[in-house]
Amino acid sequence: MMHFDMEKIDIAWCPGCGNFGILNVLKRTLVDLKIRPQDLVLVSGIGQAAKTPHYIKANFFNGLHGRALPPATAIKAVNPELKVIVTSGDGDMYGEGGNHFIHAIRRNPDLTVIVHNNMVYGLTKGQASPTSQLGFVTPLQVDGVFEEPFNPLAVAVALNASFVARTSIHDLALTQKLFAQAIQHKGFALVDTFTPCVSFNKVNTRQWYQEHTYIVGDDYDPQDRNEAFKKAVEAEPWPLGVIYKSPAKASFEENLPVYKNNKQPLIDRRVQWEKLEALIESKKI
Amino acid sequence: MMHFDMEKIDIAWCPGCGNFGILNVLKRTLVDLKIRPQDLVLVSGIGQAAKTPHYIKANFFNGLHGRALPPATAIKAVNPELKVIVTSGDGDMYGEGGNHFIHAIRRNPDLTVIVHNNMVYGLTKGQASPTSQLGFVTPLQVDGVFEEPFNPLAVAVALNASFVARTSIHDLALTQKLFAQAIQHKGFALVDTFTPCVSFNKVNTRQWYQEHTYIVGDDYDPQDRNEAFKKAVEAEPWPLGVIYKSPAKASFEENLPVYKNNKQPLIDRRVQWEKLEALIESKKI
Amino acid sequence: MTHSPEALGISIVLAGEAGQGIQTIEQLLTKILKLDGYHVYATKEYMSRVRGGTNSISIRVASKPVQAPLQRIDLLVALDEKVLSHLQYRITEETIIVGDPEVLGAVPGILPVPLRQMASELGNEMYANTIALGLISGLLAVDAQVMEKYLSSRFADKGDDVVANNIKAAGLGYDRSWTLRESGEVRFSEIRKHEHSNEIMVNGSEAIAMGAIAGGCQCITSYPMTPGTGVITFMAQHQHDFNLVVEQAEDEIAAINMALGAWYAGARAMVTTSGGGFALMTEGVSLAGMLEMPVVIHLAQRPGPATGLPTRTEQGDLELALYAGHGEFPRIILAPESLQSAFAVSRQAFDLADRYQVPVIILSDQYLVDTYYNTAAFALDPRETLPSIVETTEEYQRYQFTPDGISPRGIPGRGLGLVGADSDEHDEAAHITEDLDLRVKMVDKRLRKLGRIKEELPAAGLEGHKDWRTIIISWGSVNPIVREAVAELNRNDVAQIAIQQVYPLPADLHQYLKKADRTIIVESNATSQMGNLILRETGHTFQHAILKYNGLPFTVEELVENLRQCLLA
Amino acid sequence: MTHSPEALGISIVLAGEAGQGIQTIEQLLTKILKLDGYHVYATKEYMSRVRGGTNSISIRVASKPVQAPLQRIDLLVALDEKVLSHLQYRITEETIIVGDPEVLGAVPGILPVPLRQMASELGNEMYANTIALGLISGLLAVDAQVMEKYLSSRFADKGDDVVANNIKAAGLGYDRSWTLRESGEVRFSEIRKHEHSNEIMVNGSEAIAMGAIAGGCQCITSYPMTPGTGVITFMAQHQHDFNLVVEQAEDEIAAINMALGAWYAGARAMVTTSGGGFALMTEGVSLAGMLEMPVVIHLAQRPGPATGLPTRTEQGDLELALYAGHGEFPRIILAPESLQSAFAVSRQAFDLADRYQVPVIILSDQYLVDTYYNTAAFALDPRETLPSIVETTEEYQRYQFTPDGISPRGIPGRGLGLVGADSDEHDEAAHITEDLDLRVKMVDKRLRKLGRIKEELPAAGLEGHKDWRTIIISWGSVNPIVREAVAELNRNDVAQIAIQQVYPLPADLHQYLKKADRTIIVESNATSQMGNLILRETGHTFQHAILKYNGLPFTVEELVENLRQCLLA
Ligand SMILES: Cc1ncc(C[n+]2csc(CCOP(=O)(O)OP(=O)(O)O)c2C)c(N)n1
Ligand SMILES: Cc1ncc(C[n+]2csc(CCOP(=O)(O)OP(=O)(O)O)c2C)c(N)n1
Ligand code: SF4
Ligand code: SF4
Ligand SMILES: [Mg+2]
Ligand SMILES: [Mg+2]
Repeated sequence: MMHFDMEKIDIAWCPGCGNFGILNVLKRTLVDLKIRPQDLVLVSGIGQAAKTPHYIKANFFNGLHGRALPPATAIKAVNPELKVIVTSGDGDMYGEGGNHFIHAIRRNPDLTVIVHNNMVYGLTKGQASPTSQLGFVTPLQVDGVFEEPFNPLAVAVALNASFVARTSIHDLALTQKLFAQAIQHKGFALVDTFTPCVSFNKVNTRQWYQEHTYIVGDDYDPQDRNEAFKKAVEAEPWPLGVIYKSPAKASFEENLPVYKNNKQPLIDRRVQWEKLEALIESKKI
Repeated sequence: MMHFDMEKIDIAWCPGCGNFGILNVLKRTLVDLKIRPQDLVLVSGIGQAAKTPHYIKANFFNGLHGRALPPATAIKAVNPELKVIVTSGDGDMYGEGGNHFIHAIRRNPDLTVIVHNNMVYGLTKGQASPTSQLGFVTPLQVDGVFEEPFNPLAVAVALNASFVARTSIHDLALTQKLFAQAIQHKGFALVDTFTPCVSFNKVNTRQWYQEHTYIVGDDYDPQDRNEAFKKAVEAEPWPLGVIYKSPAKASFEENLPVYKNNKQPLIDRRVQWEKLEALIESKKI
Repeated sequence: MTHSPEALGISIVLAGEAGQGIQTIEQLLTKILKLDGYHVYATKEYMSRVRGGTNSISIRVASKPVQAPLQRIDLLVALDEKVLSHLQYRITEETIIVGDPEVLGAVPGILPVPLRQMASELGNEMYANTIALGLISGLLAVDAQVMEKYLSSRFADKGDDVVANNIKAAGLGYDRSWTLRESGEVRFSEIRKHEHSNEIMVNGSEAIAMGAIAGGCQCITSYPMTPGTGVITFMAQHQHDFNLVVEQAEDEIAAINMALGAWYAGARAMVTTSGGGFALMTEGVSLAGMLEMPVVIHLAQRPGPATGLPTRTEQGDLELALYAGHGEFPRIILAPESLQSAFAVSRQAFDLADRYQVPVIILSDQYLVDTYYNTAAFALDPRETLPSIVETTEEYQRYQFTPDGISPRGIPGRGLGLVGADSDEHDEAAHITEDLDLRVKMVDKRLRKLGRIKEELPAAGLEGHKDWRTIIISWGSVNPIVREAVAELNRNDVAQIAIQQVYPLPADLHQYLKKADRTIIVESNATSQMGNLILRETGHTFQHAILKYNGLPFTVEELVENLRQCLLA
Repeated sequence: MTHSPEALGISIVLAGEAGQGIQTIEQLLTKILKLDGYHVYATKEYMSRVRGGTNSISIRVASKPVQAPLQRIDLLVALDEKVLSHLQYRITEETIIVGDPEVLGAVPGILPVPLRQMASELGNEMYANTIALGLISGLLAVDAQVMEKYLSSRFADKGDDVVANNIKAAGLGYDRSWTLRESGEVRFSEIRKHEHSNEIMVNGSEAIAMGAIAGGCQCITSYPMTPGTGVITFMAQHQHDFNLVVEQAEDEIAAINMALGAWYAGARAMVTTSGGGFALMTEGVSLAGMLEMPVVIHLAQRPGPATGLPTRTEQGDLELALYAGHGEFPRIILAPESLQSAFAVSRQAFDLADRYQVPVIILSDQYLVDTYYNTAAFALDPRETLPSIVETTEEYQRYQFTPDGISPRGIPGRGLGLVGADSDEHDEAAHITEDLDLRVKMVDKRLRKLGRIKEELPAAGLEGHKDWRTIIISWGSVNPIVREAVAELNRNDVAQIAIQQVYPLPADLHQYLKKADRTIIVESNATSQMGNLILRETGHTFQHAILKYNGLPFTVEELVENLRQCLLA
């Protein structure tokens, strides 16, 4: 596990924050999967969760709030040999980044998308996130949230996402199992990860998650889309596990014409001077 | 019907465009529902469909591409006495405007949202829209669309939208019925409306829509969310009709504290000087 | 240097990790100091994290009103040892550092106060902060009764025990302070007390939010972004009293487009954000220009580019505010310098937006929104802020041509007319047009409003002795710091222009600059954006630019020093 | 006025509704004219709709290369009657209007050609356009063989019948032209023909797209927006040949963030858009500044604000391009004036972005992207455009401090090192920091690159006689129009500076301006944005500004007239 650890760093999270668990499980999974730090890119937006890439020794692209998926998609498209993992927050992914969430699922790039879902905006000190539950009181939502909470799993199923899972960081083993499956899955793999924000979410605590979740049974078939939808809209208790797997489909990169007959990453290709000359020539008439 | 007709105007649509049908049905519905032009606001983004408000004699807010829902939501919040109808394109609503689509549904403002879904970008001359079907060839998608088409109904069901319907402009009677229901529905009412773009979509023509759709039976119960999801993901033939109605819920405006004990639109309220004085006074310690 | 405690007051800094409770001490202390008749000023610098790191609050206690931070620390209350290196550059030989030796270890030159132990003796370590409070109060010769009275009322709803314990704890610290004072180890110069119980204490965010309410704001739609969030939070807290629609949008694009819809429908609306969020709003700013829709935007600056330093201060977004939005249309930009003007400018912004039907940007920064001091209660007279909305007739045309370019603004549902708003080029009835002559007329109409705005906005005015030869220019939150530094310089030949009306610039600016022998610009950014604007608007080039961009506000002493050097050059 | 057909060539305009087929005539006609040895130039103005309205294509045929539009129309082919009022202001007494009386009705002064009837006689109304084509070709004394040969090859894949019918139709029109010429009703001055079969004909979009490919562009991510779409469309069409990733993003925000991700991973990437889309990208531009990530942005301007006039031209987004993005960081802005420079600048943009690790904006406009003429085939030598990417070592630090601020750029997966990119303020290893001294060093590092850029970019240069006393400045697509107008003026005392390097401005600009007795700025906008930039950068104020903002490009004649007036003043 050593090689993903940073030397001396001052982690900016609060003691007890669920992000520590996600960080550790993720590093362990990466070691288990024998991924080289050099071949890995961690991508995030902005938020507490989005700081994760700073705490793992690998390549990283820590971009703008809400904008993790577009660069991640492009990185994968430019160099499909890289393993690209997005680790970001619920506000980042479903709030500011909602449009990219929808359309990245449609594109199906080979990304692992770990959403640290603490049902709150941590970094900006406690406003509601799209996944905050009804009645959740915050400094901005003084009478409690009344907007229908965003259900990422149901939306992902509606978009026919290729891999849709939910875990909760109170269950480290399940989390590691699902991270590993998601990373190994080809195509867009969402792991919505329940995690406590000890500073700003006093409702959805570690214990609350423990008490309000259950793991889907072995008999559950994530390949049935209608069943998956039913499962996805279940709440209290919330199902954990792989909720949906779409019928196999090509990833975004595989669909790109540029890789149809040639697997070389773009960086290894040069300008097609002869063809360009011919193209210019063709403009003489 | 007269009072929604414009005097002399030069409509910028192509002869044969489905938008004409939507325009006419909408005007007729408004007359039937006895809505006063002064009490109506039509809101749109940018695109061919989004020009609709210019062709109806009423108040209108023709804003930015993709941004019809935020002003529409605010108009309704500021003056709940107004009837607010959004008429815009599939690109506008599901592409550039995708994030607002999700979150407006969560808010549930009392809006009627008519999406002129021609499965293409008309105004910008024929690129794929989020609803373009697999294999659809365009000047930009030269090998055909390979991204999973956006299914607005399934997503709306996943978001527990309050009213979700689909119509096709080849069936004027159905369209008028659904427009009327949507306008009378309290809360966010989506009517995804299939409509041909005769200039840039040679696949999904009027006839194609006719041949590839059917009207859901009278026995279909739009109140069952799981059934609604099943219906929403059906394709070829595509179901038309009311696909989903959520359990009754308060609209955004109704949830706003400002209207809890007082129904006056904001415009009729003045600064609370005494309370402000008291607030300032309270800052003396 | 001439800065003496006598002249500048006493500079106290509370510092420690996020979550250690310095905010609690701060809140109690500044209130007690004010109640006791001191002039109090406080500002904070903090890291972009919820726990850990090092944050500090700088408090000035003075005989006269103060509105600027000092570099020097007279009394440092250090709640952890990282504080010392963090604040090294502000610590002088005279700085008295108070800390718990248990926490700080054996740091030379420290006045050890066993806060924890004393608290434990009281039965709860939580009281360490109250002990520190008492200690500082005592060192500053606060009237013990005032302190106790405040603590009683503050903790009243927590029960008698809590009150009693807090008073006891404070007393412990207070007593200790006397020992220190009497032993001669700590001695501050005397600060005069005044009766100013009529004054209020609010920070910049609160001043802006209250100004907005006074300006008739009925709706705020925003997406959280530090340091802009304070304004919407305050308004959320008071929404019931003031009939406010407060909505957290899904993103900044939604926020600004909602605000435009709200104005269209007849409400006064605003958004609050910071640079990155404002960048996302720029298409919406352009839409406001085209729709001629009023809108008020609070842009609280922080250091960029991109995410930058989220909790720090800078004046790096002036040019973005000036030119945001594609195409050409007028706008107004105001940068308040003080709590009074934060309130006044924010209030005025709504009237200006409404009157000229343009976007009005309130350009503040983290320093301004997080700073507070005692100041006169905001004046509410006159109370008129009626929106300039007309009842429409059947012939109503939203974009009717008028001599000054301002068309009467109707709203839907109020009158017999119909009200359009169109983001395309349009005719007077707001309908889309490709008539290119009409296009030119509409551009001219929109731009004509700027002429009117320029005529009606006030002159800048110059502060200084009539013999001035040097002009120092600054804008927004930097102004009071320059003002105090100039006062310290105490020279007849130096005058100040403190810009708060950023765009359009005050008309008289050029006339002063032309007459000056020497001109100096002071800004919290790296490229002198105001200097560039003034150059563009007047042709004037500054001889000296004093620029700071490490994320912290200027301090009085460093400005005095920098200005002296410029004046020598 | 001195403009004679002899000097300026013949000005032909094809006009009608969208969908009536003027584009077909245009495409065939300009090719035939070129093949026949004429210098041909064409530009279009069109409405934002797919059918109906009135669009027109202006073609110039001349003895020498031309790159600017004329106001005057010599020959107007009117496909519907709305055309006449639409183009009224360009029609002179000498204008010959050709049209089908069946369509136009009895318009006085028209040369009636019963196109439809003639076509019907051929068996298909569709041939009316080909007849018109033949007619114009004949009036211009095109070699009939050249015309027929081109038609044959063009319609070859449609079958022999189509070829034969088209040739027949063209012949009909051609014959009719001889009648007209012989009757003396139509007589154009003779235009010399040249051998220039080695020249190409492409429009601005195509030139930019090909330049990008030559610049090593491998990836274009964009959201459709007129007039920016042409570039991505061209690249989509040729993606298979050039190994391009072409992706239509869900919005402009995704587009720019994808492009940044693509550069990070090692590809050269670009986006293409117009003002509104660019406004949405501004947060991403700021991110590029912070990440020091190269990126190329094609911003094709159209009139704003907001949606404005989507299919028209303007230079109204210069200031937006200059100041887009919060915070402070360097950028490069280039505004090509011609097809040659569109190609060259676009190619160069990738090298500059890569070299300096800054965003490079190619600032074009609708006029430039939609205009074409015959021009020398783009030169491809030298062929080197290797990306300046280093193989990383274990010690690699992305933001290593260097004297010129440029850090060696590594990419993930290439070397033993790790590559970070961070939107927060960061240390050399790209990790988030709150070290405020480091902050200052990083700001300085980023801004230092601008110094280097200024040193390395070329001087502006001045075009004109050594006795010049007046300088006329313009930028981008306006330059060639000014150039022709200045040539028309034919005065020794007038010189021109044609800016294509918008930011940083060429270093020698100031030196010329200082020496001038009179300076004139010519821009396609209402507020003289380039004038403002030059004022800001050099302190120079122009005596005259010639501004046009009705959505159409300047014409040679109006510029001559405007310039004359300035020179008289
Ligand atoms: C454009 C923009 N808007 C707003 C912000 C402020 N901001 C930073 S993080 C954040 C939300 C964080 O919530 P989430 O993504 O759930 O992450 P968490 O901190 O809870 O892990 C916001 C609103 C920003 N940085 N940029
Ligand atoms: C910010 C921005 N991006 C892009 C555009 C260009 N644009 C105008 S309409 C449109 C798409 C129209 O498609 P749709 O919404 O489906 O409407 P339709 O024309 O098909 O009715 C686009 C991309 C724009 N106006 N603004
Ligand atoms: S604020 Fe919440 S999410 Fe952020 S570090 Fe603390 S506990 Fe974790
Ligand atoms: S382009 Fe398509 S959508 Fe637009 S008006 Fe024509 S037919 Fe209708
Ligand atoms: Mg969160
Ligand atoms: Mg469409």
